[in-house]
Amino acid sequence: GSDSEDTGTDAGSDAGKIGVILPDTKSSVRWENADRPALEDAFDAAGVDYDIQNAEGDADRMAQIADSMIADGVTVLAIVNLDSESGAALQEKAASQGVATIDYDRLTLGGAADYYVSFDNNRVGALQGEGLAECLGEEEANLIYLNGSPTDNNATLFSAGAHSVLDEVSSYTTVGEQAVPDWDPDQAVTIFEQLYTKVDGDVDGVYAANDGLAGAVISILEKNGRAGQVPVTGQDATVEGLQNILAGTQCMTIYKSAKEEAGALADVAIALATGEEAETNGTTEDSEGGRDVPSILLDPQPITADSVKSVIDDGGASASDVCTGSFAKFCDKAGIS
Amino acid sequence: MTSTKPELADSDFAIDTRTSTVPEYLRAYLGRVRGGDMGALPAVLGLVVLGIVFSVTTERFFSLLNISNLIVQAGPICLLAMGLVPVLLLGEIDLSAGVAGGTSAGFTALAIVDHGQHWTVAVAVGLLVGALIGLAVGALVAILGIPSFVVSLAFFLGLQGVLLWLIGEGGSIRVADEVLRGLTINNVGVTAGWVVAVLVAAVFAGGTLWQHRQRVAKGLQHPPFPVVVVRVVAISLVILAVPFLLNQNRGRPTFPIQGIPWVLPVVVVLLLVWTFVLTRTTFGRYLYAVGGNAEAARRAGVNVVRIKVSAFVFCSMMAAASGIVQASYTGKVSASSGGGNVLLYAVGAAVIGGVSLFGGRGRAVHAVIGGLTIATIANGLPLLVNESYANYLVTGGVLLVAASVDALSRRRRSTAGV
Amino acid sequence: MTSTKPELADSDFAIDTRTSTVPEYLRAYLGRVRGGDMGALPAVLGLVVLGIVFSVTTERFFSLLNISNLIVQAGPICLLAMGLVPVLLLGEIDLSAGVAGGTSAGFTALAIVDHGQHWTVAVAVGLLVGALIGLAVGALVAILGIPSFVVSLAFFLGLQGVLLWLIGEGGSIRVADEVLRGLTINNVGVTAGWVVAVLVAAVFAGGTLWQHRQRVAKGLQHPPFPVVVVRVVAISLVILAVPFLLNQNRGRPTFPIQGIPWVLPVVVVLLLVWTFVLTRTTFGRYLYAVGGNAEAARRAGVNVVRIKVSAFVFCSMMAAASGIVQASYTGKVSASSGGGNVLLYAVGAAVIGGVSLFGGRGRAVHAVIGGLTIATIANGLPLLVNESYANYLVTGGVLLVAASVDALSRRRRSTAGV
Amino acid sequence: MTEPLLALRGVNKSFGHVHVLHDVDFDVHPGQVTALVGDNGAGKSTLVKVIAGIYGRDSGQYLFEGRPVDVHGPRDVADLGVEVVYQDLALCDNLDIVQNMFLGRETRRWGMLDEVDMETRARETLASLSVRTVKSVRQSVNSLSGGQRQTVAIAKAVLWNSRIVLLDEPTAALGVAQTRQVLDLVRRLADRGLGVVLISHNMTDVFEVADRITALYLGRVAADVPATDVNHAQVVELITAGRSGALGLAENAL
Amino acid sequence: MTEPLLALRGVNKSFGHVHVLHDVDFDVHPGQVTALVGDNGAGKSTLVKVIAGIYGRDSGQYLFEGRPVDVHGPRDVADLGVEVVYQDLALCDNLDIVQNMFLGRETRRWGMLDEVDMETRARETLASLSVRTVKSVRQSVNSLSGGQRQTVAIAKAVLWNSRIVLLDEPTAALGVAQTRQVLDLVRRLADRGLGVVLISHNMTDVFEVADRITALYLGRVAADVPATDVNHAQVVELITAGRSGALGLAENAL
Ligand SMILES: Nc1ncnc2c1ncn2[C@@H]1O[C@H](COP(=O)(O)OP(=O)(O)OP(=O)(O)O)[C@@H](O)[C@H]1O
Ligand SMILES: Nc1ncnc2c1ncn2[C@@H]1O[C@H](COP(=O)(O)OP(=O)(O)OP(=O)(O)O)[C@@H](O)[C@H]1O
Ligand SMILES: O[C@@H]1[C@@H](O)[C@H](O)OC[C@H]1O
Ligand SMILES: [Mg+2]
Ligand SMILES: [Mg+2]
Repeated sequence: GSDSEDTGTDAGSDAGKIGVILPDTKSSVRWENADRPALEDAFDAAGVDYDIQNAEGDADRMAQIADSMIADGVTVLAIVNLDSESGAALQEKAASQGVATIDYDRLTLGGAADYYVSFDNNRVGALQGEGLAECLGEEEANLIYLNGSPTDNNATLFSAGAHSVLDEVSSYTTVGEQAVPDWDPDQAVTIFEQLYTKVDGDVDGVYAANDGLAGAVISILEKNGRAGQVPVTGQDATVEGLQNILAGTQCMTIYKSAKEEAGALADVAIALATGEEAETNGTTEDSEGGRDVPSILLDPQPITADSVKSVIDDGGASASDVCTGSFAKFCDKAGIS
Repeated sequence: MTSTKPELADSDFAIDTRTSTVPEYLRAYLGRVRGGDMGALPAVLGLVVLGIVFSVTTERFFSLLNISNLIVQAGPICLLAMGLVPVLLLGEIDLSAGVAGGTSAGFTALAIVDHGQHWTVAVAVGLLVGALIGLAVGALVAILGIPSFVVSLAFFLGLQGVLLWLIGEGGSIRVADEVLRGLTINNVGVTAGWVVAVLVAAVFAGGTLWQHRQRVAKGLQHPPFPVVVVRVVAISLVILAVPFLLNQNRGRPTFPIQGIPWVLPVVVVLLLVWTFVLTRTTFGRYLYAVGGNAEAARRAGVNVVRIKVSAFVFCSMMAAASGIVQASYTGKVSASSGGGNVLLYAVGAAVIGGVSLFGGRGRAVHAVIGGLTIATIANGLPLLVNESYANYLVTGGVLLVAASVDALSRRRRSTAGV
Repeated sequence: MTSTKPELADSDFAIDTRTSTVPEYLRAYLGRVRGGDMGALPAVLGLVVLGIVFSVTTERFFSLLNISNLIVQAGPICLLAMGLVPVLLLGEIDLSAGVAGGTSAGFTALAIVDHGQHWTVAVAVGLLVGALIGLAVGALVAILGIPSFVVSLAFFLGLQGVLLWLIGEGGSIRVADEVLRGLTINNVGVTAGWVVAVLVAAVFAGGTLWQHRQRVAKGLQHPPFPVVVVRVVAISLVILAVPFLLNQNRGRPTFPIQGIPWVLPVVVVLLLVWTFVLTRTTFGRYLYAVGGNAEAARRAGVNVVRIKVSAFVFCSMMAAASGIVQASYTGKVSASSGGGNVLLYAVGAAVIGGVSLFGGRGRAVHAVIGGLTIATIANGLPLLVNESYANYLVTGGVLLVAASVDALSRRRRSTAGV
Repeated sequence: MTEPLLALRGVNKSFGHVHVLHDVDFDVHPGQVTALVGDNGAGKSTLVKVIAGIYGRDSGQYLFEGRPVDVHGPRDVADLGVEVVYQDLALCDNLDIVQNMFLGRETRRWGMLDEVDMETRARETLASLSVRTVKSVRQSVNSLSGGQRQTVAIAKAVLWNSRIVLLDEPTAALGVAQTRQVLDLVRRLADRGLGVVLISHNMTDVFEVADRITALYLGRVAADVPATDVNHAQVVELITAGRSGALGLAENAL
Repeated sequence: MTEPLLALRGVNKSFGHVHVLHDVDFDVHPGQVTALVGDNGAGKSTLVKVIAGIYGRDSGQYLFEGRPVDVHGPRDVADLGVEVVYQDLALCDNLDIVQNMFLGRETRRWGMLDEVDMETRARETLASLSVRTVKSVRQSVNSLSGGQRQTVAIAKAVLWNSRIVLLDEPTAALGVAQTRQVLDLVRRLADRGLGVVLISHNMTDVFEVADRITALYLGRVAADVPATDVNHAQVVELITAGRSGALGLAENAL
């Protein structure tokens, strides 16, 4: 096919089209609610033609979308892989058709991506662990881990990161650990309630892999009159998570600025599309592929009650969403408006 | 034609109208059981076996706290499975019921959060949304004649879109209402629990005895009186055991929890309503008739289209109720609410309980028993295993065992060899 | 009893054996169509409508590159749906087929990666695993008599555990074999493509004409010769169009891509095999018989248990093939392969194509047409909409439209009012 | 002769390309038993189903008491007071005898099904039809013998105060005593002023109860005559050949 | 008398708590037509299904040519050379006439179904049974009339070289000519040395073709006599009352 029929905006018409494939809608609300608008803004600002799709958690679908995009004249393809192998296969195929690829947020081990734009997932887990340790202090504590989907590679990394921190603290004991299929918050409630029952409520801290799961944990703690007494971690700085932090029922979350990440991606993609070298701030080792991938690595930020405001100020969430109903008074207290 | 009242010869329906003695009755009952006609017995058996296995393998299973957990956790699936009963009775399926529940709950939650409505209004909105979804599915199935599997698959997908759009920016919607949230968190007051239980037991006993007298008076088929009495006493005891157990404190000393979880009366009331509808109304009768032989029902003047549409409407309304209870338990409605395997589990529950997927056979109580079975698996497993893979394996295995108990005991001797 | 050869009176089967004229034949055909007996026609119609909609709304849809994408993407679902046909013909369902495919593909991939086996051995291992899974499901259904919905739901869960255990949490296994990977990436050589297509067309034409002559010779019911010729020519042209189109370069000038994707012959061969099995063997005949009336089949001496078990075995083996093709396309097997809604889509495909969920009605080609329909939706939509919620909504909507076309055109006039 | 209660005029019916009924005229007179006879596959059951509203007509008129009526389904026909016993019985196998007999006409009390009333009436009606060996009226019909099922179907139709009763081979599976009861019943119904249509292959039965005989031959009406005008042999000829002497279809119509 | 080809001794059969067959002895003799008569619900069809292997026995012996045989299903019985026409026909509605007739016994050529052979043979057999108005042997059986369906079921059973044929009310839905053909066929089969069992409620037919008459009354054998030893009225009495004069069940057994 030729690119001439593309109805892109003037500036980018010979830059080709940029395709982005997001992973799903269920594991986290960030992809559709934060990343998509941020990417759209960034591409619009740069005046390039783009197409953003979501694979709905299905690697097969991701491969299909990639094919469609390539058939549609996409010359640079960015993906958030659902796991390394499927990502690698997809990139290999794209490369064989002359399409450049970028890893967005998740590194594809053994892949062929030209660039990697992200936060570090292992680091995210470690930050969660540190956050929880801070809320718990030095005393003896029984911990329960509520991990993300067993089929999501990221979830494995998050959990490993958290363990790498928390397992070092000798006063902590892990009394329960379970993965939640599909990151499903509904199933998470039952799973947590049973882990809680199993130890007869003898729990002092909970590692929940993201805000959705944290919400499920808090629901059960509330039922047992312990919300706010047992610290819970989270991730993604979603509205729900921020509200729970403000209300004191959640200990912390991780903020991964979509604006920064999307902006970085746009820069790299446009550079690739126009055949230029992109600006990076380092490389990431791909242990499996045995190569160093040129990277832009951003800092994940742990968020606690004190720093909720910074997320809102940064545009990661809107005050009007967070400060609804009964949460207004907490916002006032935290100086958010 | 009924103007002449012929004497009934002894060979006609003699056995039918005579009071049988207790041994006779028991022998006949055993015969029926051996003949494969056992009602909910095998499903209950499966549940009991499961309960025993879990109590033996994990000490926590039979704690009061866990039993009340179980009751709350079983609520949504029991409601959903009960809602599926009318649809399954027709020999149809509704794959969209789970997400219909999620979507309806989404509307309920939004009515409270964004529009500050009272919870009653919000629940009404949710039920209405459910009804509309059911109307659409039912109309496409009954009027256009598209197979329900495909229609409801399409709605299963489409409604996930609606839910995503509904939830929008926030990513999830909280159930910001004390009453709704209390449905799964709070308990009926201790005294109120006793009063209600005693009342229910009394109504049940009275109703059963009155019905028995009616049948005896009119010379209709009836079980012997002692059997009726034993049954009334046994069931009343079960009813009274509920407040007896759940009114004890099951929380920690610092945070006492006692009383019957609100979910229980909700499920019980809906179970009674559905049992009534299925056994005592023409609508219920027609569900069975259409499921058994749609053409015969049509010839008998049954409005098959109307029955089908109504079944889907009621199914989605029950799904809405189930979605609201689930949201109350989770504390929020999220993009995945009602999605995933929720529906498959609910259908599995109904089938394990004794509802036929081929239509025409099943009762509301089957859905509840099956729902309890599935919920018991989900409840007991995390007490037992940790590894994800083992979890999947054991869930599958236990499900199979529960279903085998049912299948083996239900197997008809009559068609087997000598 | 057939020793006496009575003269056939004119009123007996006269119409049956006479060669009808072309207009007579067409009138009879139209009559059949109006009577609701249309084979795959409505499903094809639905597919055509869909194709038109997409070509109008998105310019890329009808590009050569996209058409060949579509062929590859449709491969796995066509195979899976075809595998479900025997099970659906029995009126049963196999919810576990999707994950059975994933699990089998997992074994295949492991055989290559961990044990360095040749791809043929690895594929054989995968198919064997599929067969064993099918054997287990089928035996539980046919021998113990547990409803297939429950058995296969249990396996749906259990096999996900097996797959997780096989490859570890969050992990996945690469399809590290050129040939297997090439199944979905590489194409048949240009000349080879032509040769095969011409051969297939010739065999088809020869077979059809030979069969026609047979029937005429034996005085059996047969269509008029001109109709046969037209049909042969039309289908041969369609067959030859495939290499004609796909042998053109559809890549970018710098990366030429041409030839028929390897998946296509795989699907076509399996389609032919299944069509043969269903129409020309006793096994196929018995599938229909058991699905139509299991008791009648049993009385006729059909070994119902064996038929059921075999159907599940073949279903899972086809699922294994589907899983392997899918793994080839995605490049790996992961813990979620074959999970999610894969199975629902495949069943939906079969039903849209014209296979009945109630058993006894359907053909292999229906599964392929239905699979193409579903794959077309998945292929065309990303060209059309972006947001996730819109994607869900439109997918549901389009599925409904495809199914409605089918349902509306299939509707029998006969039972309608005047 | 009285005006027919129900009349079809020029009715045609095809299934796909199979033309089953050709320009059929058919009358049901009050107080008379009309026997509808014809060979296997002549179209008798199809005609009954057209009258019952199960099948639509392709063309032709449907008159009730001389007025054309719109018939869109079995419900409309039942509302006219027409009851039908179908050859293929059409019972719901999963329901019991009482439930089948009252299907679509359940009696209710305070909005609830009045099982007591229905059970009592079902028992009486069945007893009047010489049903024996049925252990219980609460038995599901799939456990009934062929004859028992047929009796239930007949009982279902005669339970109501209808104006026309159509019986499609009602005695095919019945024993000697039961057949006797049904024939008596047929006569009694006609004597009470109902229009009765009886389909049967048993000529003895036909001549015993019929007032008129309508013979179908390959979907065409071969004759419609008073029973007293024809004899056994003539009717058999009409059935198997479409004509008998002066009676029957013209030579060129065959 | 010849040794019976097939014999049941002391067979009992219950469905749940319904005891349907009581200590039944039953013989099928080669070259004879045995008529099995009884009231509706007497247990005739149940007995046939026990013989056919559809139902297991609760107790009692199953003898073939004097030797006890193990019967585990219809297949075993078919292997003994027993063919059955069931009262409830048991056809696959989604299959066509030919497919139904050859179900379970398809002829094959090179491993493939030999449609040509099957179609030809089906056509011949049906023609010999006076089937008319069936447009095509490739019509699916759900579009057939009641009589046409019954003919297909009969044709299916007589297509094979069997030793015993059991016919459960085979002429119930048949027209005059077709009934004639079937009765002739029954006689011909017996004359060829087969054991034939005919169930019928039509006494005229029974007396026309039967050599022996076995009467069932409420699940018990009331009499098993040569047809020439009894008359019409006696048989009806046996059927409806279980005894007739010296014949039948002892008073206290009733
Ligand atoms: N749904 C259908 N599709 C096609 N043909 C049909 C259909 N129903 C009936 N026929 C054909 O119409 C003809 C008339 O059938 P019908 O059932 O009315 O016969 P009948 O007179 O009742 O015969 P019988 O005495 O055997 O009951 C038959 O040839 C039959 O094959
Ligand atoms: N599956 C079953 N469950 C319970 N009872 C049954 C079952 N099958 C048959 N019966 C009962 O057994 C008795 C005998 O039935 P059977 O069908 O053998 O009678 P039959 O002699 O063939 O009568 P008909 O002349 O009406 O065909 C009947 O009373 C019937 O209700
Ligand atoms: O941000 C997280 C993402 O990285 C993971 O894959 O899915 C869950 C999210 O919370
Ligand atoms: Mg008929
Ligand atoms: Mg019988």
